Amino acid sequence: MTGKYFGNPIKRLEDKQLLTGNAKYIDDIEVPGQLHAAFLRSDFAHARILKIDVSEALKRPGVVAVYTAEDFGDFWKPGPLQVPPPTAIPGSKFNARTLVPIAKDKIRYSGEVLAVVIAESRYIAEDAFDDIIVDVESLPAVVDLEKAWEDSSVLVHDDLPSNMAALVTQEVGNYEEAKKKADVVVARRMLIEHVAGAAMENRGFLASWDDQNQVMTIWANTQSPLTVRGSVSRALGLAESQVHVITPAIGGGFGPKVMTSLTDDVLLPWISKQLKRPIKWVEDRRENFLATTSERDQVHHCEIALKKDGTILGFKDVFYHNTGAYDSYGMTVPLNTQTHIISNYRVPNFYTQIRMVFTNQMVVTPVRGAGRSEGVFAMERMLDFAAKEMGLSPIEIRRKNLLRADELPLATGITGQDFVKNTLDSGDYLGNFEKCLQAIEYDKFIKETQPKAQKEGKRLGIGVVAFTEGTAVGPYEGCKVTVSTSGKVTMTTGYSSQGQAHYTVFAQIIADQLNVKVEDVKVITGDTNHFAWGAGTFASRGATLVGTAALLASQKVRAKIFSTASKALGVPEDQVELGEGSVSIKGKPDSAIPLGTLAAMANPMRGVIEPGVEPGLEATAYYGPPHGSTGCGAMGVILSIDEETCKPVLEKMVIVDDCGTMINPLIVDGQLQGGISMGIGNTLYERLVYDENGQLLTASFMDYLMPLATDMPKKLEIIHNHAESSLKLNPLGIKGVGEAGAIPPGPAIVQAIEDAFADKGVEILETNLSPSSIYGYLKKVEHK
Amino acid sequence: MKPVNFDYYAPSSVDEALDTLAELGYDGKVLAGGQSLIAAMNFRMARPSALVDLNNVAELSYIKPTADGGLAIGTMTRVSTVEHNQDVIQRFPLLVEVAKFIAHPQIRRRGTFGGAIAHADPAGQLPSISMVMNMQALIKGKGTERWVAAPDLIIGPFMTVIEPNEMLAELVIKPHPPRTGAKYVQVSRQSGGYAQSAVASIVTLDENEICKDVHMVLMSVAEVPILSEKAREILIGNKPSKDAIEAVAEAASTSEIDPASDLHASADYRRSITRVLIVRSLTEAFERAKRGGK
Amino acid sequence: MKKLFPITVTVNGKVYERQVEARLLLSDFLRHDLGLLGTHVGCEHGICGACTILFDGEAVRSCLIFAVQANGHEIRTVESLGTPENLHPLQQSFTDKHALQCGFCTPGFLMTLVPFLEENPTPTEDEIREAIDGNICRCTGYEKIVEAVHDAAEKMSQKK
Amino acid sequence: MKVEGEHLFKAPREVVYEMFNDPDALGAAVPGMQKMIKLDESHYEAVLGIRVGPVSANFSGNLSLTDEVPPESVTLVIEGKGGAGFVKGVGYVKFEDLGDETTLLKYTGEANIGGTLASVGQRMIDSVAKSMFKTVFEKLDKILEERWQKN
Repeated sequence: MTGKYFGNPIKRLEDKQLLTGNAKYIDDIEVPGQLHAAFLRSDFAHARILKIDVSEALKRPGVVAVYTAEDFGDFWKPGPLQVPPPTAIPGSKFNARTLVPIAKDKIRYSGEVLAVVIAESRYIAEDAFDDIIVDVESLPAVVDLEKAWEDSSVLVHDDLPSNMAALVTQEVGNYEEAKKKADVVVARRMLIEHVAGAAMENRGFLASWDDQNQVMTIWANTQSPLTVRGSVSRALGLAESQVHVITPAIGGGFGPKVMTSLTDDVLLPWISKQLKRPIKWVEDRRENFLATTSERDQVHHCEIALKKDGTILGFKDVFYHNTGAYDSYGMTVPLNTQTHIISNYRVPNFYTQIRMVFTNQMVVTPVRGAGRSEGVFAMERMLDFAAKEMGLSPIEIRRKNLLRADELPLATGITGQDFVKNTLDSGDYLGNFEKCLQAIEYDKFIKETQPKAQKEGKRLGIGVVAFTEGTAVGPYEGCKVTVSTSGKVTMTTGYSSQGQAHYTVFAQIIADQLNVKVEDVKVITGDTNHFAWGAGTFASRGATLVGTAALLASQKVRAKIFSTASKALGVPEDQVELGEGSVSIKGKPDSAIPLGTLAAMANPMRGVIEPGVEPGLEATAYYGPPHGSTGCGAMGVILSIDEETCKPVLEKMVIVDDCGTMINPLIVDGQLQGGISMGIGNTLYERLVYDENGQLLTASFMDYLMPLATDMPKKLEIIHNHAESSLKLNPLGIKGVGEAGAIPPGPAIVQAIEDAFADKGVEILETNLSPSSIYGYLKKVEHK
Repeated sequence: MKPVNFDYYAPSSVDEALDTLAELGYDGKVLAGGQSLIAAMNFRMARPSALVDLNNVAELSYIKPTADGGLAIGTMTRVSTVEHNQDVIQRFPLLVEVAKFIAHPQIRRRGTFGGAIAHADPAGQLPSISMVMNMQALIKGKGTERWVAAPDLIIGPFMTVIEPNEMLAELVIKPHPPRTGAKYVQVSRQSGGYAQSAVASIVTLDENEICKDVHMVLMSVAEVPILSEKAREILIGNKPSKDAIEAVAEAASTSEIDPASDLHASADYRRSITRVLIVRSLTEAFERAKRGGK
Repeated sequence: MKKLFPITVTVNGKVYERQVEARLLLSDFLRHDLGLLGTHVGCEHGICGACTILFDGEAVRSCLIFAVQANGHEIRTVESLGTPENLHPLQQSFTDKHALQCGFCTPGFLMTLVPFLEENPTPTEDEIREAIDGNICRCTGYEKIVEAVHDAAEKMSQKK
Repeated sequence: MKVEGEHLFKAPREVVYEMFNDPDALGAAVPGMQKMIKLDESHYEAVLGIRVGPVSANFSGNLSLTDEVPPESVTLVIEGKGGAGFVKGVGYVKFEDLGDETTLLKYTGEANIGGTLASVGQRMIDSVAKSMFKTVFEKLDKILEERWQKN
């Protein structure tokens, strides 16, 4: 499907405000009379609270109030389960221990809030921290996932018999039987490191209670405004209509901003109501690292069973997944991992077990890539190890096992994060891979480039991997499309936007249907008073779900335009022509009625509308897919590495991606490039490090290294390979693309580094590499 | 992340600044470019009770050629000014080479030459460079003035001999003898990031290609920058052969440094790359010396 | 009682007289005292570059300068570039090339690049990458920012 | 953080050991020690102001000497906290009599550092700790020199 706008590289409608500093982000919102909140956070990762004395802090000029857990009385309670447990999976065990808004009795991670200071300014609020006396009994911390799982471990939650947060086993076929028939079985233990979402804008929250109208207005840079509305209204005993959540411009989401029921969104509305003053909190960067959710952090124990020729007979992966101190966000991440281990390969017998474990660390929730990158890493690495063991090339083993287009759709039998049986619905997996090999010039590299470099004393390496990206899961999203009497069109949705170009791509869909100029379509996102149904921004589902709803709603409006115009023009509908911004009788341009005028006619002030006719050129539509749609692709990397310093340089990267039909190729490329930079960062620079006492050692950009412009590949090529089969998934034939780029860089780069040192037989068993750790791997093989 | 409050003084002359520092004693802290200090204050790791801001002291910002062919650099001269100064480019290209590695352009435009040296960060480039160039530091107090050679200025991590009531006023660099070459090399994880190891060498050859003099500093591999004795022992009076340079690298990286393991690099790795960097730095420095410093 | 210091600062050509606490960061002063909200704060330790402004014409971090230090100085923020109706050529290239997504880091990039392009009107790709290495962007992967700078450089030098 | 090292004192073992039980000596040797009060035979209360470059951090806490085996070994337990975070450490100190009125002190230990210092100050901790140990031993040498040689 293409149109005047749909499918074209339209420049973004939202840019001008952002470029000129006019867009308002959370810290740009100022409400008269607002006070500032700052959270005193625990220095200890695990401790019993003996006493918190705030009396001195209250005496400080400019301090308005200070609260500890005790001050909230019955209002203090553990938060809701934001994502339910996986009851859909038989035999699954899940121990819910949800985040508390402020520590009471026990501290479970360093950075957990101990006191809330409300003051005239953030400066003064932080000053008051010095006045608060905190007396604790520190406890040994639980940090290591495998040790935490053992029965003898110190407990994060004293009332549980162990640190088991969940145990979920899924099996398709029979792995142990397959293993018996295998010629080769390869087993490895791999680490997947802990990384941060690290949006450039930190989190923020402003609660303003209007006592006269009994309405709570909230500004929050959340990916999930409707969840915030629900939890605030439930907590305060208000009707949902009494809580108005507005998302301002948001400086990036990447996952962690989906989390609700933290300190800010639970306690600040209550405090605002209590003090009858607006309260604003803006997180600082150190807090963001300490106390905003993060992801990855798994330990995989994998086994792959194969026939001599490289055919996979079975795969087993028992993995530990760190959920942090609480598990409010359910099992989205490890379930994503479980569905993505198979990735795009033919695995007839598959056994996978999640061991989700509580530790004294901040909660783990999705970060761009969300469990997918972990699963894909595990599979891709195991293929590499198996290939080496069997003397196959990494290319052969993949070619052999990649699913063919005619094998799709394929029900994998694994239940995913959406509690729906996963389906690999569409795509040309082998084709993606072959295209990638061509673009990266694999054969030439192996035959010419690499040997030539070797002669010159340079080390080059190549890595090529395949991946899938589960996207566009349910339950549903919706929107309302309205033609106003000015002729301008408005679309409202409960979805919220963090930079993904929603204001442009939804407008493109609608503008084509209604034949209006794209800049005449105003998209309003994330304001609960405008549209109050939906789940939130996650899992690369905006374009597919909201986009399809926009198509359906605008098709309904289009039908209304024709029926209203038919009456107004006095001709049958098939004689009505929809021109740009007006309707007329076919062949009679003089008869044109502007859309705005038609909108006014659809809302008559006198007379009677016919039964069954709804007023206005307006319609609402919802869309929920039967199952998610799986994006897919392949990535190739060529890198050079200085043998002496072990510093890699990314010479070239190619990504082949199938995200179905593109609404706007400019935006798709932007999403892929951004994702790739995150994948590069996750592999070569970024890493959250907790020490054995649960102290986060990387709470600043001095130590948490974000990928920079000079860290990007010298050449980055994007190839779109949109399979025909993608087109049948939904009316627009769309799949998500937000996370694709972040998934394959890890296994591709690691494979390339191994390849560069192929003569030394280096084997890399983790996702996050520094030159120092690469050096460590080299030393290890030298000492063998 | 907001700093604690402090008292603030913005003198407009050196004398006024010294009076203020004398009055404040231990409570006073000099604010130069502030690119390290203000970051530490924002984290509330630094909580000085009074700052004496030298940014309005125009007389501390200059680059003056000295009669002997060297340079005198006022403490408040911005790093980017040094980086782009024609006299510096002509006389001490090493400084220009190093400057490009110091954080990012925005920091270099505000950060000062003297401030960075007085900060004595073991991972900072300029303290090490001040040592390897044997810069002479002019330290002023109220009614006092003393000259200290940079190697004696820095006594520990973030520690110098500058007293709280004193300040670093000027750094003087002597000209290099003819046939002197210099080279700075570092390994850091990213551009502008802290080095895991860095080496700067300044070498002088005589007309027979014999090493007349060598100064080499090893940075980020001990709690203070290390001026290599081994380099002098092995190279001076000898031809700087590949073997001789290898011998320096081996000796210095095994016996002169004490690297720590941290989040970004193991001690082993640091030792290994220091060895590599010594070879690279010395080799290129000697090449440059042969070409008359270019 | 907290001590206040009187300052006179020229921001985007306009003279402001204010009383400030010594510790007030220039970034906070611009944003909350003057209401110039286009300057963003991303880390407050001088690494992310979101708060980059021009201080006497030079791109610096406003989170690592105290407002009181701006006394007598001239500052330019993103608000001094173009308006939505009349974008600066660099801003125009940013939107043409899709060099921004969430937009939070963008003002810092623009303020870094405006003086860079004045000094270096025909930069190479490597020079552009080095110039923006003090600015972190989490969304774009920098590819399109580099494209936009090339584009702007071309357009701006044609105009001259 | 693990710490480990040794130092040679030019004094007999008994004298060195005694110095470790003397709050005045310890107080004088630790840089930035503002107050050190002996609570009982083996417990001290201390207030410490560390000033390292831009960092200034005040700590208050306790020092205990346990498992004392005079003059062979002692275990030091330190607990301190302040605005920049906390430090909890245990140090095992052994005094070896090398004869000739010299004593070799060997120490191993582990420090648990938390709060801002740990989360954003990683880069500095190791070098600062190393240099502090150096300073402490230098000062103790001086104290010994005065005491021992005066006797």
